[in-house]
Amino acid sequence: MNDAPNDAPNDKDEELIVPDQPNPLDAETVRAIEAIIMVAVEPVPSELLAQLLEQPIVVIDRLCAELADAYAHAGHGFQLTKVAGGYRYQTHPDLSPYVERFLLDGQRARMSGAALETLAIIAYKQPLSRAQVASIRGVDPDGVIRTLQARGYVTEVARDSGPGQAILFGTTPTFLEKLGINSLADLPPIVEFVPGAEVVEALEHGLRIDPAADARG
Amino acid sequence: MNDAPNDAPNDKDEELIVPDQPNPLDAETVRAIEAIIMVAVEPVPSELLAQLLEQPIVVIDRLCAELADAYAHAGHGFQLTKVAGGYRYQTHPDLSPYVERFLLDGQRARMSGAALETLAIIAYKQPLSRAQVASIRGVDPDGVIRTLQARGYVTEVARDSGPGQAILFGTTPTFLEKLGINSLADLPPIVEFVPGAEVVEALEHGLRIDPAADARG
Amino acid sequence: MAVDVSTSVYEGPFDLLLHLILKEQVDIYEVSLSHIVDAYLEEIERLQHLDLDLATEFLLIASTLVELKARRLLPGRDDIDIDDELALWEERDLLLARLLECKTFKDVAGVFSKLADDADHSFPRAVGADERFAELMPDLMDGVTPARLHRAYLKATTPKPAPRIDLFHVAPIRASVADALAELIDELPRVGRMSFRRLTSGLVERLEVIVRFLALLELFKQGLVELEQAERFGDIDVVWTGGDGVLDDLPVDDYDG
Repeated sequence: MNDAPNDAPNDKDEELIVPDQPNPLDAETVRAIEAIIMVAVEPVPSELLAQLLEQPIVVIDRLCAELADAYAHAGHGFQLTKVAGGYRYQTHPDLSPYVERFLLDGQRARMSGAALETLAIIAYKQPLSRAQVASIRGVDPDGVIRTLQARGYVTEVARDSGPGQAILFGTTPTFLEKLGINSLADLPPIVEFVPGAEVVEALEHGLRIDPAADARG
Repeated sequence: MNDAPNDAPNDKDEELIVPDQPNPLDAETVRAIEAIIMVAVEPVPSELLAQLLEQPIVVIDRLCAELADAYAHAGHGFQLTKVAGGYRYQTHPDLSPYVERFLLDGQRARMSGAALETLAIIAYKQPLSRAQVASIRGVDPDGVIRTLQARGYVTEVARDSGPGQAILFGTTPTFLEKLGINSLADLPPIVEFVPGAEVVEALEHGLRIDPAADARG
Repeated sequence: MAVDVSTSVYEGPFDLLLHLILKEQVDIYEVSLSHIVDAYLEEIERLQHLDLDLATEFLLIASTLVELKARRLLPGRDDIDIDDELALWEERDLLLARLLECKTFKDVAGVFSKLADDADHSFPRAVGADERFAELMPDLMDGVTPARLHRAYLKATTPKPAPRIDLFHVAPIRASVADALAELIDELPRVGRMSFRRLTSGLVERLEVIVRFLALLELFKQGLVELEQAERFGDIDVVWTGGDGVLDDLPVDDYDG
């Protein structure tokens, strides 16, 4: 239990979190745990934290338990909980009415163009990795994929067999249901573009006389 | 400043966060702010929080500022920041090595010099057309603008009222997020960058028409 | 005169000009263009490959310098019209203003770079609510149909056009369009019909293809060829319709706006 923040003067910031662990390594580890869990979409298993932070699993579990206690003691609106074998932040149950109000009123309900394109690429090309989506869209799709994943439209379906074992994404049954189709075969078929289109287009664009050129005269 | 957790016994959890605000309404509001921002996928504007929590915007902004201070003071691995007009949780910058290790593809693409310069022009001069960008950079900005558009940093904000109705570009909230700033007002004033007299003089010298130049040859 | 420009500095024509004027203390009226060209060629050599963008930007700045220099070298400068003199000053002031503006935003870009680098060290939480709130999550797919998804896929996968090369850049090699015209006029009447792809198959540089295309458009404008495209994005067929007569002195439009 961490109800000791009053015992010692707080000359070190970290001590407020783990006051009985003056070891600075732990302070760094605790802060790294907080950072990693903060950005994780799925609960982060102790084993993964242990591996990333090069600490024994028991240390990770102890630090997470202390952290959870510290949050509870400080009365934060969020909790650190262990679910499905991993740690994650979630909102305190007594604040659910506010969260519900936010989810109902506060969120933009429209799918962005970027999200729709990413979803389309995953739907037609699955299974594929983030990097593959990026190479098609030319943009880092990380945030978008996370959103789509959070909504349950796409999910991790496999791991790449190559080095690095990249996560491969695919669409979910929820996605089919929302789209009102039975299977991916019901999507309009794709006719691959022949290369050359962009050359023609570039040439056509290149022949437009830019007003900027006029300004030089 | 929130360095007062040692001053009073913590019979109320919330007091650790806002010790100088014993108003329980504020404690509840603060906890609700934490919960809402925790489930948001993009920065939450003060106005929205104010509306959902039925508090004046100034109160929300004050509480968020205090909360951010409290997190910083406690040395957490995460921060509460105001970016692109809203509040969000983000990881503390000094933990980026751990977070990047976790996210694997966490490294962001760096922008080229051309992209940064074009972005700078658009940020300060918006709304403006391609031709106007070209006249400043002296280079056709088409490819660069398209890249910036694809990344979501700039967008078409209007059409020129003149003949041709050129597309006018401006920056997006994503741009503000990319730079980690709250609004365009946070950018340094452009006058600070206007070259000094010696540069002007050097340029003038280089471009002079004065026949005296002949004498130097 | 040694022009020692690194690639990161060598971004655009104004960069070069700024560099020349500020770093090398160069009076552009004294600059030997051949020196600049030599320095440029050395730079290209060092880069190991020809970057078309750099090349065109260089041509642009070189032509600007030639233009300014030419004004100095014009015969009868003593009789120069006061209006011309004023125009020259005006042009020079305009150039100065643009250089100052260019430098300003170059410096601002440095600040942006720093801000972005700092911001890149923090990662935002964008996780959303947990499953307890699943039924309250807005249905993002509301209004998304298979057809919309299909369109989005096509939009995402349609090759993005290569960076545009417009006449702003091509202008300095205007003479080549006339050359290309001459070649086409020699070749097309003999073959009658040929695809644009084949017509340009022997060309290595993108610029050459573009110049060919310009020449072809010129012929089209003159009513000497027909262009046919059987399908969207398909090959363009070029058909000679100009007869067998020898064509001399075909008027070529001045592309410089």
